[in-house]
Amino acid sequence: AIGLSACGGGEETASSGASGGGDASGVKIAAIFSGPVNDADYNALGLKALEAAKAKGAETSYSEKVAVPDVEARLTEAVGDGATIVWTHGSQFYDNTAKVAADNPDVTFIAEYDGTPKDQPANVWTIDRQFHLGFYGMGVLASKLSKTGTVGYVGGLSLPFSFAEVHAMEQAISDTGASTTIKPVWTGDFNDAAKAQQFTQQLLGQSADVIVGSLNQGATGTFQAFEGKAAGDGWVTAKYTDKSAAAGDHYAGSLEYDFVAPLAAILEKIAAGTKTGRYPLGFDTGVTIAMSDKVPAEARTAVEDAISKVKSGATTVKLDVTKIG
Amino acid sequence: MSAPDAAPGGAAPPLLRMRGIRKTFGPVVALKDVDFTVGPREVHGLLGGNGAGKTTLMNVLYGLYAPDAGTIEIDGAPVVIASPKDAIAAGVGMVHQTFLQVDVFTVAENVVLGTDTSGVDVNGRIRELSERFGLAVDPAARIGDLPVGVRQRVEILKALYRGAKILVLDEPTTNLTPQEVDALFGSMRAIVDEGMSVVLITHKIRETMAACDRMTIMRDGAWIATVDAADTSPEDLAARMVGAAPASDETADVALGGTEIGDATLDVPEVTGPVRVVGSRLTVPGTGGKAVVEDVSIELCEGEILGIAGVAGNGQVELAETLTGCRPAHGSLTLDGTELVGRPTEAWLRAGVVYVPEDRQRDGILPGADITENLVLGAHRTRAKAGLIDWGRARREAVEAISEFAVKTPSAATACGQLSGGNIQRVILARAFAHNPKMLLLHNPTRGLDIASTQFVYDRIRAAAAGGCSVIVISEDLDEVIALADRIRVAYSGRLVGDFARGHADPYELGRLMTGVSGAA
Amino acid sequence: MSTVTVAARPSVGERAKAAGVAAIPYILAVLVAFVVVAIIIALLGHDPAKAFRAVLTNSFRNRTGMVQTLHKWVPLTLLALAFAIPLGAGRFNIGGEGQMILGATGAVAMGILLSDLPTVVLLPLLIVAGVAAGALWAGISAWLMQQFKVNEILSTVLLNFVSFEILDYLASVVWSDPGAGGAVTTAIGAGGELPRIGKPPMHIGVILVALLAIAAAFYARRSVAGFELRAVGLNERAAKLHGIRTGKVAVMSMIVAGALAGLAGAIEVAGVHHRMLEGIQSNFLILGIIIGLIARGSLTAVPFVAFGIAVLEVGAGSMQRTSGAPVEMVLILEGLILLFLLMSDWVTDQLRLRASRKAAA
Amino acid sequence: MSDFITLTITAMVPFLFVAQGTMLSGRAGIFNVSQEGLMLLGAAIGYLVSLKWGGNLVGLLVAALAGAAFGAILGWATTYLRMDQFVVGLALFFLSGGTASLLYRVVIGADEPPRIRPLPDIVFGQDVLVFVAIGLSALLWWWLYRTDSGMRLRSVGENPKAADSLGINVTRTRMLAASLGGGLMAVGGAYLPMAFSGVYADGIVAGRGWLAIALAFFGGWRPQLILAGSLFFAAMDVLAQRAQVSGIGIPHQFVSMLPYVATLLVMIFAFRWALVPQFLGKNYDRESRITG
Ligand SMILES: Nc1ncnc2c1ncn2[C@@H]1O[C@H](COP(=O)(O)OP(=O)(O)OP(=O)(O)O)[C@@H](O)[C@H]1O
Ligand SMILES: Nc1ncnc2c1ncn2[C@@H]1O[C@H](COP(=O)(O)OP(=O)(O)OP(=O)(O)O)[C@@H](O)[C@H]1O
Ligand SMILES: [Mg+2]
Ligand SMILES: [Mg+2]
Repeated sequence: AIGLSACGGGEETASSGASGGGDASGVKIAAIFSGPVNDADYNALGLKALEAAKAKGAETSYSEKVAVPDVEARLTEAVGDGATIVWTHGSQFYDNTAKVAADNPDVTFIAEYDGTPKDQPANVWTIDRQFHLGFYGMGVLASKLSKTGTVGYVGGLSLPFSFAEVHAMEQAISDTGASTTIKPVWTGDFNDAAKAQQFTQQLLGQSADVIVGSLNQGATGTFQAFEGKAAGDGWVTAKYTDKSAAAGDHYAGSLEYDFVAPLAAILEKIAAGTKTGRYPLGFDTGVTIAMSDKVPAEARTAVEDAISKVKSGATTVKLDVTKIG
Repeated sequence: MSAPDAAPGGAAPPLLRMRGIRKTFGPVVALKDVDFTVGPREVHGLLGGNGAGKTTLMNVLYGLYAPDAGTIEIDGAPVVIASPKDAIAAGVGMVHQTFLQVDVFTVAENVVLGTDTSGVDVNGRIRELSERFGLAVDPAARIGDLPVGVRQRVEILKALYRGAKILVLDEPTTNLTPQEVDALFGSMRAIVDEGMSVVLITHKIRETMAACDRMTIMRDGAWIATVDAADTSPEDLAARMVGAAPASDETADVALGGTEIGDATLDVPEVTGPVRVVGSRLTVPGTGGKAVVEDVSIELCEGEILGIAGVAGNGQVELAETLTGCRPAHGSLTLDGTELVGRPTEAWLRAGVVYVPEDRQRDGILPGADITENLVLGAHRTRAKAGLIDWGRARREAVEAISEFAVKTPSAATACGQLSGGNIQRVILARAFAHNPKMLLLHNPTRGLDIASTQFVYDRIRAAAAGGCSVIVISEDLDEVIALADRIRVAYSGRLVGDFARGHADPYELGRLMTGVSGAA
Repeated sequence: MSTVTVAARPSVGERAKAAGVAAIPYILAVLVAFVVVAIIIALLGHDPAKAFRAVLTNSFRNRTGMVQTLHKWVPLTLLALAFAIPLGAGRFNIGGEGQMILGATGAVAMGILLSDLPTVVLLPLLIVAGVAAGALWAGISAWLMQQFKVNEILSTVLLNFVSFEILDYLASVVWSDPGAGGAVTTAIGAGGELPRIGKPPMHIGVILVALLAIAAAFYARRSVAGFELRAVGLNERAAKLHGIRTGKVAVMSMIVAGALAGLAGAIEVAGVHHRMLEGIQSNFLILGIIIGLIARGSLTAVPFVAFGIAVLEVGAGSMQRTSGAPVEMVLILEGLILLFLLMSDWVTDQLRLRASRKAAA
Repeated sequence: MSDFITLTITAMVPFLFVAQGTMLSGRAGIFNVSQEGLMLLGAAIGYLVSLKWGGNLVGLLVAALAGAAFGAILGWATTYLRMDQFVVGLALFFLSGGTASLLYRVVIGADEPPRIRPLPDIVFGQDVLVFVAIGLSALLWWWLYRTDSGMRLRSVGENPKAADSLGINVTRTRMLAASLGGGLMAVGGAYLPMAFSGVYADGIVAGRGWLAIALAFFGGWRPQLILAGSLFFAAMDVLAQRAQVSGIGIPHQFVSMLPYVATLLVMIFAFRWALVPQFLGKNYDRESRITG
């Protein structure tokens, strides 16, 4: 798989780059993860970032499989244990993080969010995940790959960010002048692979030939649904990490995210005394569409074009959270 | 009286010899080094009061209880019986005091359960056995649907089917009508004639004398005596069972089962108080068109005891539940002029209708609750203040009730289910009388009770009637009905037939009504 | 029948001594479970001492830990009661989480739709709505059970799954918070929040539930309704013959259970989250069942057992961060503690048996 | 349409294994409630063994053995030690679920897990376990209702004292049924990675264990009706998915309620099926007089 990524400075963010030096010694980071860190998915990305910080001298600790109702307790414990920086990985934790942050002004918090929060406390950094940006590119890829003109979108819960993803794909299709239709479905669970497999199979049976997955550990189910189909007969994409090892011949690529650089950049800012800010994940700053070698050149170029237009500002991807279905 | 291990005929080894059997349940010593011997081809009676250890001894023989000490020999050879499987293999069969049957299985399935049926004509064998021993059953019937008498036969067939050499029958007659008892004893004879032996556990001395060749008497977990039927008398047996104190006349009367019906009671004046209970045209529809209680009308005066005789399974339970408001019915029943039909059970209770059901464990008590709580049951609403129960007072009253009704228990906080059957019945009666009943209905009130307990129950019933309570005694024990009732009616197939004043009941006529031979109403 | 003087029940001293003796095997059981888990943690290359310090001291080392524990104790106690009460009547309410979710739904609906009302109006309204919604949800199972003889385990399990969909719908469609990364509703009006006291603040739902637990225990022991409930559970037939409307008692027990679980949902909304969110039911159902069973259905014991489990849960949650022991060890530890707790009963029985044998011999 | 049938049958398989396992234990009186954990354990072991040590068949076998071991613990604790079946079941649910995650973590670490090969199809595009599951249902019916040993097993769940008095070893029967039942539950779990995902993940079971308990009640604890009930439930589930995929304008959350609501509705009209073994969940003590 080849990567398509660009480096360079983001908005008002810190100097980017995992390569960027910086000494993190003296800080005590506690991270909260929603799932197991060995999920080879969203939480693994978090652990990787945390370990990078550790490599630079930070003292780190983490809690995994933390459910939202429990996060406040984990946060206060982390603060009580003397953490100087607390990071909650996953935007479902934002509210609780902001709440605990307000009570603990001496500690700096890093939270994630989909958009720009109101009343962000002065000791909270946010990482804006901007999933719609990436899915704009995925929309281009999917519509280029589809022969039937029908693309399936398999999500977990029908959350606002998920609606934004579908709308961004629709925007991409209309921007490229294609007439592809998107059939969005929600399995009800980001990690239930069996449900994902069943939905994918149903979509494939209903004329969809490209499946864009927006799942966590459920993604493997979308791959499995292609089992037995001839190579080239349909495509599947994933989200968050490179899943080429688990996917088969139909893998077209993944919308990959990186938190190493964002975390490093934020830590640097914090070290410099900036205790609040917003770090948007963009094509320059942590987001990559990694495509498989098997993807036809035409589709690849179309995606690359779309991305560069987004980066240059020629295209603005609308954040549209209008409900679907 | 002979030594316990002396076999009739001398030389041949006894069929069964149990020696030095000891069994404890926690602090309770149930069997104190008991010796027990059964010869070949004999019906051996095992007698004793409640809690004497009869059932325990036989459960040890059957491998259900592991003895603390003792040995067992069968046909002169020592055997180790660690489970019923070993017992069956050694040729022991047992019919338990409470039937051990799988209700949802058929008769045939219950009989063959646990055996290898491959290549066996099960129904054929069952039919053959039931003919040979006079135990008629329908192999395809579902056990749960059958009356007690038939279930009893199935239990015996189960043992015979497994080729038992020794058949233990634990109080088999408590559930049976005189006719059925006769049939059972006939089957027992047939069994002995085929070379087997029968151990018959019973409280009823009359039965013992009629059916047994020899008997062993136990008391308080100890062997007392083994005697030949020819060498003893009912009075002698009763005295041994009850212990050192000689049996009172009355106790002996109960023990002997009122053989001479009516003679001593003719001089009791007929009850003529104001009418208290009037039931008319009570009907309970059943499934499949046939009513389970059909057009029953009764009338009782204050202080009157109405006896309802009948063969088990003729709608007595349904009738009892109808007459006490536990079962919705059509028709009318008034108590002191107040109509009760159509009102909830609680209203009947408040009006003074009290029910002592036949199945004590299942219907009478909360086995896991203590005696105090069981005494409160049913009165819990009437006695509560502001929805709260005064347990302090309830405990004090429980202690009084325990001593008044002579309940044998370590404390009022003992779980009721731990008590013996006789003591459970005392608790139930204590509760019943605490309600100040205006109408008291008892169903099989002395089933399984020993002589002393039975006498106690009779005394209480008579006392209640003397106090003005209208009493209905439904019993499958004809002797009991005759002994207690001022008037006797017969339950047959959901209806009440016949009506006899005290002393005018001809047992043969009653028997005919009970079996439906004569249709007089 | 010999008449012996009979005591109403064993003396207070005897009962206290019995309780003390009974406690020893329990303590041993917990110790053994910890030893086994310590061995596994050590084998995995982590420090068991550190792990256990987190588990056991987290709740007690400062006020924060205690407040967290008490906040956890609230839904645990309520859900344990919601299981134990129908169990008293011999019914298995496996629907606590659905009932709790519906309770949260009722509360959040009030809190959002009437968000501008003042506390004195909104808060009671919100609690009542939660309680009613929970009761209604359990009422469905009770009705199916009474009217159609549908097994309550079946119906409550299925209705849990229905409730997940309702929650999903409300939190991601109807009242969804567009900024939240999960299925979360918008916040309720400030008037719907339970007042908090102390520092760190504890919501007064804790006090409410403590009072409720005392009332429930008292009521179960002393009231006619409590007695009827017990009677139905001990012997439904006998209860019926003695004038108790068994069907009504069973139905009521389910509805009361639903109300309690619904209250748990309402308190989670009003006291903790101020909104409804995916996963609000946490694993309170299973823990509630376990608490109810360990307490052997005794409503008096429920709050105490619930506190123990809350300590364990809160402590176990921080075990990983402190010691690095994998989070699965928490589950394994809890499973083992349960197993050994029950095994201790067996040990006690054996000891008692041996003692009585000796006494009898 | 044939697509619908194929999907339904595949979706039925895990439910069928687990519900039959529940039924089998239950017919001997052991009420297992650790399905959710045993399925996770089966999934983890099935996946790991298939991946590392020799293919799906071995994976299934080892998973079955592990499930049987946990079933045997349940049997042992409730027969020999007479511990409360419900609590032990829930404790084992924690233990087996925790063990599953732990095993996966120890063996795979944080690497990206490779997918294992799916089970090969036999005919009609259905894999071998589909036929095993259906055949097993038939076999269980035959065993329980047409053989002596099946009758013995049923009698232990209906009236263990009666069974005991006829020389049937209640303890051994319960141990056997609990172990076999546990094994089936783990196989049901192991089917998930083999048919649906190719890998293990903690979220893979997603409540199916609890549903299987409901299905055991739904099928009146009888193998043939459990087969029918699981098929019905799976069909409703697939139908709900189809409705969402086709887009019928109803919020998908309501569509997803279909299988649960439909099952309840069927139960209302068919409650006469609803037999439950008399001694389900109750321990047996030979020398105690208070039974049940
Ligand atoms: N399962 C048991 N658990 C504890 N104690 C028991 C048990 N069964 C019997 N006992 C004890 O054994 C003694 C003898 O009881 P057993 O049932 O053998 O008497 P029985 O002679 O059969 O009386 P009955 O004529 O009333 O049936 C009882 O007094 C009781 O103390
Ligand atoms: N399960 C038990 N646990 C403890 N004690 C028991 C148990 N069963 C019986 N007992 C004791 O056994 C004594 C008598 O029991 P037993 O069963 O012989 O009663 P019973 O009078 O024979 O009743 P029935 O005639 O109805 O069988 C009681 O006083 C009771 O203390
Ligand atoms: Mg007896
Ligand atoms: Mg007895």
